[in-house]
Amino acid sequence: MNKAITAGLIFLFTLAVYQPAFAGPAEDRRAFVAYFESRFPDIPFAEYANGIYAIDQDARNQWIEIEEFPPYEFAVDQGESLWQEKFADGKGYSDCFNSSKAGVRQNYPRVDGLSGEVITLDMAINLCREQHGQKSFEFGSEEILALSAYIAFESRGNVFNIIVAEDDPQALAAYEEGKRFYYSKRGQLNLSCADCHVASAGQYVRADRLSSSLGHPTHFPVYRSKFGSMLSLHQRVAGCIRDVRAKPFDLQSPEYRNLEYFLTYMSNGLEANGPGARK
Amino acid sequence: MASTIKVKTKFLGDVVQVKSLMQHPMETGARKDPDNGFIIPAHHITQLIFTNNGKQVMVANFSTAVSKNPYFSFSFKGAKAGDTLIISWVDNIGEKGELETQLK
Amino acid sequence: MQVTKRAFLQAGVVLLALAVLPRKLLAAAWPQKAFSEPEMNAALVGLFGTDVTTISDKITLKVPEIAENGAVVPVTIKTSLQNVESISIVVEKNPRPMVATFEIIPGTLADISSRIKMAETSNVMAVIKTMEGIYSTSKQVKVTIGGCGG
Amino acid sequence: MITRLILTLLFVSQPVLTVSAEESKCFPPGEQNPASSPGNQKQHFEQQFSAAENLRQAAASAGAEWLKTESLLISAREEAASGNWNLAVQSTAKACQQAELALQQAQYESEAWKSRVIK
Repeated sequence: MNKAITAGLIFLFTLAVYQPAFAGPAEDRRAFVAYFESRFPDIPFAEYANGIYAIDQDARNQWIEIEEFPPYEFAVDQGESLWQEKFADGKGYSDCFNSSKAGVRQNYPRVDGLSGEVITLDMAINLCREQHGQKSFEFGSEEILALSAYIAFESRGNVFNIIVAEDDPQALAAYEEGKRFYYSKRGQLNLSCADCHVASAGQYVRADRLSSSLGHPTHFPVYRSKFGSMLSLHQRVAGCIRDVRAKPFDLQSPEYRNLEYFLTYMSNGLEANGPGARK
Repeated sequence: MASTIKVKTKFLGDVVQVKSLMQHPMETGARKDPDNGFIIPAHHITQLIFTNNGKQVMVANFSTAVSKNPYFSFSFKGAKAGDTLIISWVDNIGEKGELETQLK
Repeated sequence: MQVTKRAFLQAGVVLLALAVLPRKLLAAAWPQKAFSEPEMNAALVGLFGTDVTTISDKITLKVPEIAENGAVVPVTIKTSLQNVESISIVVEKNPRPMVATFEIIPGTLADISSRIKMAETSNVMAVIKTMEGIYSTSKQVKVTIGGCGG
Repeated sequence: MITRLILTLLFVSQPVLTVSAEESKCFPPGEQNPASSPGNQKQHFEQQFSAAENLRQAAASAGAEWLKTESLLISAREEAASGNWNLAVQSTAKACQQAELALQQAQYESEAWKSRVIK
């Protein structure tokens, strides 16, 4: 065989097997949902918003008992009174969130048109405070958890509608970063988010069953019985990162915000059902 | 100041169902402070009392083994809409919480 | 007669209640001894004067098979036994087994729910004191060491 | 029942992270303690420590630092301060190895993640 033919064959072969690593977000999401639907054919799509309780019946029964009177109601109450406080300039949170608390949760995170940064709900709360001359809250503080719990509660039933505009390079870049983070193995245990929450969803890790990533962000913040307090999505992710024995990032770091953007986009179409109660 | 007690009541025929949630750490006295390693002293509700129109309808005695932010529900007969239900707790260091509500 | 005596006591409590309401708590003393005993039989003796209970199928004890979290185990106890005076929750292997005891006042249903802490896998015992005797039923609840919280 | 509690997690096949002795930028712990003089021990430790710290920082900027690397280095510093050179050197070597593996992991993952995307 002469060299020209060989080169030609290699070229054709490359064309045939080469698939761009970049699939569009909409295509990603269809594949993501389809994976879980074929893996758990008995679970209706809407149920994924309930996390592990969509999969584990004994745990679900206990969760239903907790939901009889969930401890996060104290946080919702506290959040409501914080929401009603007026800032020094006479404005309040409702001035930042288009006068309405309802219809907020399901639109976060979003990408800021100017900075190109992913803005999460927790961040938006602080940006609102700063705009009106207030000191921002520490991420993970009782106040910001209470406010986000209240906003989530008031947004219940609205359907997640995260926008990754295919003609917005900044949004696409943030989405891709989140996707890369999600699928990359990390830490001493060399595990990716997907290793546990896609490939092994529903399986046991010691005594715990792994939740499915479809629906992960819908119910945050949550009241964690383990800590007896509210917990943000980023605090939960930091827990996972620690569990694979990697050094966690700061709450609201670009890494976690991009991840939240990707993950929440994957859960588009599910109801916002926070705050939640978890073990 | 928000109350440390939340309550939900519901009539089921002549029975009223009372569900209550208290905000309380329920420290066992055996737990160490993760920051400094010192034992956190026991701090828990000892009694939770429900009084409907001046009549006691439930006395609950708690040890430290009732979960943090305790939940308790029970039902009683003989009440009518508009009755005044008082829920009060006292803990082992003398702190108190109380909530008054109208049955509906 | 027991019933008369009870009714009389009840009337007394109401009178007292009217006298000191609304701020004072008027219940019987918190059963400190029963709550501090490290051993189940002693805890039962501390509360009832005896550790002998009659196993009854008229008690419904609803607990999970495997606790999601030993710090928050939902428990529901109800009974069709008559003349119930109290309902108690006892966790055999807790450092102090007596968890809670509820006084069932006439008019109040013998049907309660709460959430309790369990130190390890153990039998959970529902103890019902009636005018006739002391009855119980038990179920095992497994408490596991978690993995990563799901 | 017991089988339900047994670890049933089945992970997809994983690359084995290794760095060969020739490629390693870490000082092997065995060669670190000639014990000729206290001054020498300190000097060797400092060299080893800064190699480890540089690698840790490189792993951190790749977003790939492992959980305990930094605390291993902190305890190495403490051991060195109290003159426990052997322990100091061992901790540093462990930290250095972790940082190197973390970097290798990050490098491998820069392409490998793409193959895991659900399609």
